Amino acid sequence: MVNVSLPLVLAATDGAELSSGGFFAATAWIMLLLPFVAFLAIILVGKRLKGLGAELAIGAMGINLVWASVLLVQNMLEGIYREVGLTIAEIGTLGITDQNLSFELGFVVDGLSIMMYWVVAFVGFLVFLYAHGYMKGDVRVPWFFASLSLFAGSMLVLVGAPNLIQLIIGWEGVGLASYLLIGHYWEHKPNSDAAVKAFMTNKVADVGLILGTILIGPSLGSFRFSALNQAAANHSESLEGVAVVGGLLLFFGAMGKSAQFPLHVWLPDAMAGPTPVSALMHAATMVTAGIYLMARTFPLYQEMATDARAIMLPIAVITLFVLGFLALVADDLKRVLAFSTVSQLGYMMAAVAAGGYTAGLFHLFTHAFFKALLFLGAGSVIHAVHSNNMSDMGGLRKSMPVTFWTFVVGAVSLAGVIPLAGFWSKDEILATLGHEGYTLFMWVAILGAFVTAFYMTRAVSLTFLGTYKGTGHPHESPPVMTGPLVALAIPSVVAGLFNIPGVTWGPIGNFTEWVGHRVVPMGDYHPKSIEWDLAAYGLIAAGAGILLGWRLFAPDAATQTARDRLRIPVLYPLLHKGYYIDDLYMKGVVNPIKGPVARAVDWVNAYVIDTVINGVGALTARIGELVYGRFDQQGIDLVLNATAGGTGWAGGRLRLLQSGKVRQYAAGFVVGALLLVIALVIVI
Amino acid sequence: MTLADWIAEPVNWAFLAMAFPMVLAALRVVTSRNVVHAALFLVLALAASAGLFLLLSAEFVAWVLVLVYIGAVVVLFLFGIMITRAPIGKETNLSHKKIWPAAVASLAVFGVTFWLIYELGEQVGGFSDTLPAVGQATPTEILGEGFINIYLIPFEAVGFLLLAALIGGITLARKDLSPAEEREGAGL
Amino acid sequence: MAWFESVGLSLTVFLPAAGALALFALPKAQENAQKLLALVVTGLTAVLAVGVAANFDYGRSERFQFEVTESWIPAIGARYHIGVDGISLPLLVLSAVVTLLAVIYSWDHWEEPRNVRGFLALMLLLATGMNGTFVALDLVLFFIFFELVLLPMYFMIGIWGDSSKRRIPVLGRTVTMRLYAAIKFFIFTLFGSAFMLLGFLALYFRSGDFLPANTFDIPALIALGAENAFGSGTFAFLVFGAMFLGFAVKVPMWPFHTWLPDAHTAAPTVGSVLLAAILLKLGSYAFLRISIPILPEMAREWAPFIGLLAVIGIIYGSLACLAQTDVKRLIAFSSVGHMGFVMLGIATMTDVGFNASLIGMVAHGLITGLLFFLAGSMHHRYHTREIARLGGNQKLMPWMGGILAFTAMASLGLPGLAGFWGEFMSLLGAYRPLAGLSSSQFQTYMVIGAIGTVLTAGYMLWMLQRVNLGEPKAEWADRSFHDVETTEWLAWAPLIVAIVVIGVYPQVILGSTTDAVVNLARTAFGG
Amino acid sequence: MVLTQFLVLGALMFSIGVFGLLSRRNAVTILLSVELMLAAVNINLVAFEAFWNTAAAHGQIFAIFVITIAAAEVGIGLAIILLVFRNRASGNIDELDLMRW
Repeated sequence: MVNVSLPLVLAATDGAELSSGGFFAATAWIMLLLPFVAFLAIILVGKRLKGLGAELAIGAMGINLVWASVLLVQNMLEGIYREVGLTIAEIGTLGITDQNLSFELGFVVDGLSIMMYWVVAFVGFLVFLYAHGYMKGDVRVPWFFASLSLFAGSMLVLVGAPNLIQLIIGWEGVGLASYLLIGHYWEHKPNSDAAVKAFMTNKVADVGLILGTILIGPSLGSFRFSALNQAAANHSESLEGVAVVGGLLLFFGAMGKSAQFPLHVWLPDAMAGPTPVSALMHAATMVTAGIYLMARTFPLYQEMATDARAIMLPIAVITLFVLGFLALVADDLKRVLAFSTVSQLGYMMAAVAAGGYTAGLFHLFTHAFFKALLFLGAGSVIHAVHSNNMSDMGGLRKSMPVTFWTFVVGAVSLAGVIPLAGFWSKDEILATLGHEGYTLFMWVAILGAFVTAFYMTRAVSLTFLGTYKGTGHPHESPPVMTGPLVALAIPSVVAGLFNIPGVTWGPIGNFTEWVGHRVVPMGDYHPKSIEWDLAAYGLIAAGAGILLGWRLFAPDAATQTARDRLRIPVLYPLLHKGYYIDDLYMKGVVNPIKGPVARAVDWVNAYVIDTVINGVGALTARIGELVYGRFDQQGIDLVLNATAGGTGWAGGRLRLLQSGKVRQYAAGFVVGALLLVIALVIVI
Repeated sequence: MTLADWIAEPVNWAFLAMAFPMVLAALRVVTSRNVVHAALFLVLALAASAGLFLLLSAEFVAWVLVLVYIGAVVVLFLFGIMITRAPIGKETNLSHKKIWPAAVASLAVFGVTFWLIYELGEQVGGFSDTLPAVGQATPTEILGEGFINIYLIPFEAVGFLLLAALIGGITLARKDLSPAEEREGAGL
Repeated sequence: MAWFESVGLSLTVFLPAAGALALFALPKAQENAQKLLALVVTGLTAVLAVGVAANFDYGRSERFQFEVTESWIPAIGARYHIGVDGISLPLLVLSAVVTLLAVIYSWDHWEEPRNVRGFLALMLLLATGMNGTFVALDLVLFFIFFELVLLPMYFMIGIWGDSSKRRIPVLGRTVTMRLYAAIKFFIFTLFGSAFMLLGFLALYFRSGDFLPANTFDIPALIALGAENAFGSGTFAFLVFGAMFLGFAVKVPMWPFHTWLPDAHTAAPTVGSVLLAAILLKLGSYAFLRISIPILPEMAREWAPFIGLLAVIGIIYGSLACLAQTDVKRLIAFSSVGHMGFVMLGIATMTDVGFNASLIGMVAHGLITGLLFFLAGSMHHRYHTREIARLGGNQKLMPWMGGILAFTAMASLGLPGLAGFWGEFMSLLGAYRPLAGLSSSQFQTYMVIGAIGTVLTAGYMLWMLQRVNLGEPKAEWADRSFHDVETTEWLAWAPLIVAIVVIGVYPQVILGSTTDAVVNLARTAFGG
Repeated sequence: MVLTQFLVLGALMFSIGVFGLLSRRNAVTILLSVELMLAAVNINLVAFEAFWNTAAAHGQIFAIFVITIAAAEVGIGLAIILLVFRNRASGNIDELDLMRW
């Protein structure tokens, strides 16, 4: 039963040798398991610990960070590939193969997964640390850290998955943990509603993932990604016919997790959770899962399911452009950031869908830093002013300098200003779109960059500039919270340098090489040199956005007339309501199913099926009575008691007429008289 | 006789002037929620029918109706209502909840009767001719002769019936007395 | 261990019945002694069942092991023939273990009227019936065990069940829940069983055409089935249909399910648990044991129909759940949906589908059993099962709420917990049904089933939200409740552990079943 | 004036009386309905008398008989109602079902 498979020790796509890694690669499973151990330990003993379990979660994440960092460096120096699987089930043959299909658990260590391990561990570690400060005095701290560990652990299981089955396990584990964390303050119904919404939206999308797995697995005879990618690269016959549909189904799954239009609805509501959760969810775990899945199965889309792009790309572009506008009208600072994440996920998905494996992943990489930074900064502000709304903020620049400056770094990076991280990754996406011939989408993406810059400037202005509009005295957060901010600000600035087109950093190479250490050739495009014209367009868009935002919001951040100026009729309510998509889902689908449809089914059960059953029962009982009463009791004694019995029976029946009800008598009289009259007339 | 001719006769207006209130009053008799009102509506209906009798030259019958019915029977009713302490005001319990069987039956009665009138009219004829005897009042003399000549025995029988009703009414309505009360003659 | 080979299985079956008799040797007043005896007996039974599993040769799980065959009623050729193979083994162990847990739970949870001896005796008798059904290899024996479970359950529901009144729609009669439910359960199941017996008799008389003598022996009939001896004519059609009725009522499949919500809701906690965990499996197990291998051609012909009823059950059960206001009734309806997945797996007529149904049965037994335990314990504390009146359970009883949430997650098929594999594999099977069945039809079933998983998640989360989350309602706010008690922990912990273990390592079940179902699919359908 | 109009009126009154008879549950109101029916009959009798125009005025004589008998009927009926009310404290005839099987 135990079947550790090491099927592939191979050459990389570019001919370089891939090593199987050393001790750290062989024991990478520790990373996958540690958070779960922490989860259990916190549940069991967390309450009794001094840090209420936070130390266990942080410790586990710290060890993970060490592991991941070592692997990261190893992978920079020499490509690593290792895949290990443990069979957890042999499920039968489906009558199509001689061998049993099997489910496996295991881990894969390659450039892609190492990058993700590191991002999850790094961001996770910092967020956990931050949360230790943020959640002081909160309800259920142990449970919170247990859920955070579960969250990170599930994500690691997901990114470490060598096959679709384990991916599904991690995938829904992430969904579960997000449900628990979003609903952390479940005493209030809106929060639990948001949690349920997140879970349900993801569950809908998971149907796609599960069906996609079902389509691809049996066709391939294996659920392994390596087998899938190899088959796709070879244009294997076994995938003919299922590639496009299967690919689209997997993409549908990714749409849910990565909040692509129109399944993005859960993400803004997910702000109901504590801020560290948002940071983790938006930067490292959860939403990147969809992008990761697309990257993991990239050869399928690149080689065989190319037709699927016709659907994937528009969805991604709609997401990045149309949903970005929603950030313009939000008053809740976290919602602004949430819509910005949706929009950025659109960028990543657009890149991957257009064939830019590296570009999408690189944006995921840089985005993880600055978005975590922005969320943690927002958390710091919220911690200080006790409100999520920007209308209660303003003028925090002086009282919260560290938060302010790090937040600005994150915002500028997100806006895509050279030479910060966001610029380089976004530029690469634009280049990919342009190169693959999606010129229109490229321009839309540039416009999207303008919108991004605009709403980030608005957010910064309303939060930090002008004068303070709330009550109380906001003050800078403790070091345990500002520390992670600084730690995240650094990669938000410099991370972009690792993938400047055409630049390699000596022995460690560049990002393209790191994530390119895969067994199966990617065949993707990544620019070899900087395309200055595109960079210029991007910069102009970003600059224009910042200028416009500055012009509109910075001067009167105190009076907020600008916000009112943005309340354009028709457009404002449309944006404010998120294009009414939520209403459509709730009123069009969820409520009817919960209400009328469910009640109708229940009615059918009680009134139709049960009535038939009860009716048959009652009828049988009546037949029994008749059989007993007439045939048995009277039939047998018929000969003897014919006269008496018959008379008695008739009397018994006739006496029913003697109800004693005057009205019935009167009615009978009337009816009888009528009949007599009719008879009389007819006879005469 | 066409409808236009019929309308042209003034006496028919008089008929309608009495028939409509009569039907309406009759309807109120059977639907009113107040027993006293019902009884008073009956008075109205009967008065209208007395008027009709006058139109039909049956003067004696009309006055008998007024005297006996309106003067005596309805008063009796009102006494009955009061004695039985039936609620004088509105009462929901007066009619059945389900009235449609009654409605159906009464419609059926009306339908059959109507059909009967039609059939009879066909067979007998002359139903739509102007009534001959209208105009001159029937002399009470004829009625008196009829009672003591042709209908003597029924007349006696009715008298006997009235006596029986009188005695029966007293017997039924008086209280059952205990023997002691009987001796004291309390019931009288 | 030769003695164990020969009598181990029989002991597993009849020890509980012997225990039930022994209970009556104890005075009525000595409740503790009765409980202890029941505990020892069911404990021993569970140990025996585990012993069978431990001594089972998994290398040849497609063969019947621990076989015992003795002459029993020579006049009709019925034999005392029992044995286990990979298909029945997990169910046997499940049955024995769940019964043990039910006795543990009963330790301090008694329904009125209190009659410890009677209740325990019925439970032990039930155990004999359930274990016996899973090991019987003779149709007469099978039928007797199959029917034997009705009686104790009937009395459990009828005596200790919910005594509230309920008005039956349309019929317009007001009934006492427990009497109505008990009678409905009994009559309904018996109705199906009558047809089932007809089918058995038909097989018996027809078997003489191919064998020297008429036989009720299941392996012998399976061997005939492998040669497709009963053909695909009207005879086989009717026989399959008759047995289908019997088994489908027991599963229950839509639209024969209406006894289930009533029986579950009315039954005492332990009764609901055993009903959900074991009794429902008798029907689906019988499909795998009897219908399919003996009449494979007919199984193929009936498969689309079975699949259709299964997916209707999935959607229907889930939608009905959304409308429920009573926790227990909601769980009961969820069984309709989950058993829909089990039957969908069977309907695909593939080894993966059979596996799906088996692991689905075990998972459903564990999960729904636990859910009913929880519902019972909550009813015990709140004295109500109205969802609308509950709320904030997580705050009042953190452990209870946590376990409820865990179980609900397992029930909605969270990967990594036991419930997922059954759903996933039956969908997998539906994607590639048996050759000769319409793939597009089954793929439609697959998609509908997948939508059903969303609905399942919906009602479970909604239920959780209303019961567990939020602030406690005013009527409970000032009250304090006992959180999970010792006996409850003892009864539930094994289930929780099993749910996780099966979820992470399904091979514990599939290791036993896979070879058996692969062999079943091969012998039945060739290839 | 023609015969038909009186006959139809009589039929209408009679039907209304039937309706009251069947729909009322208070004994007094039932008696009232009966009176309506009798009045309808009287209208018919008198109208037929006018139609045939007999010398002895049979119709009117009959009408007077009807009135007389109706008076007797009301007397007895009210006496019964009075008696029942005294015993039962109710004028609701639905409750008077002693004379049943």
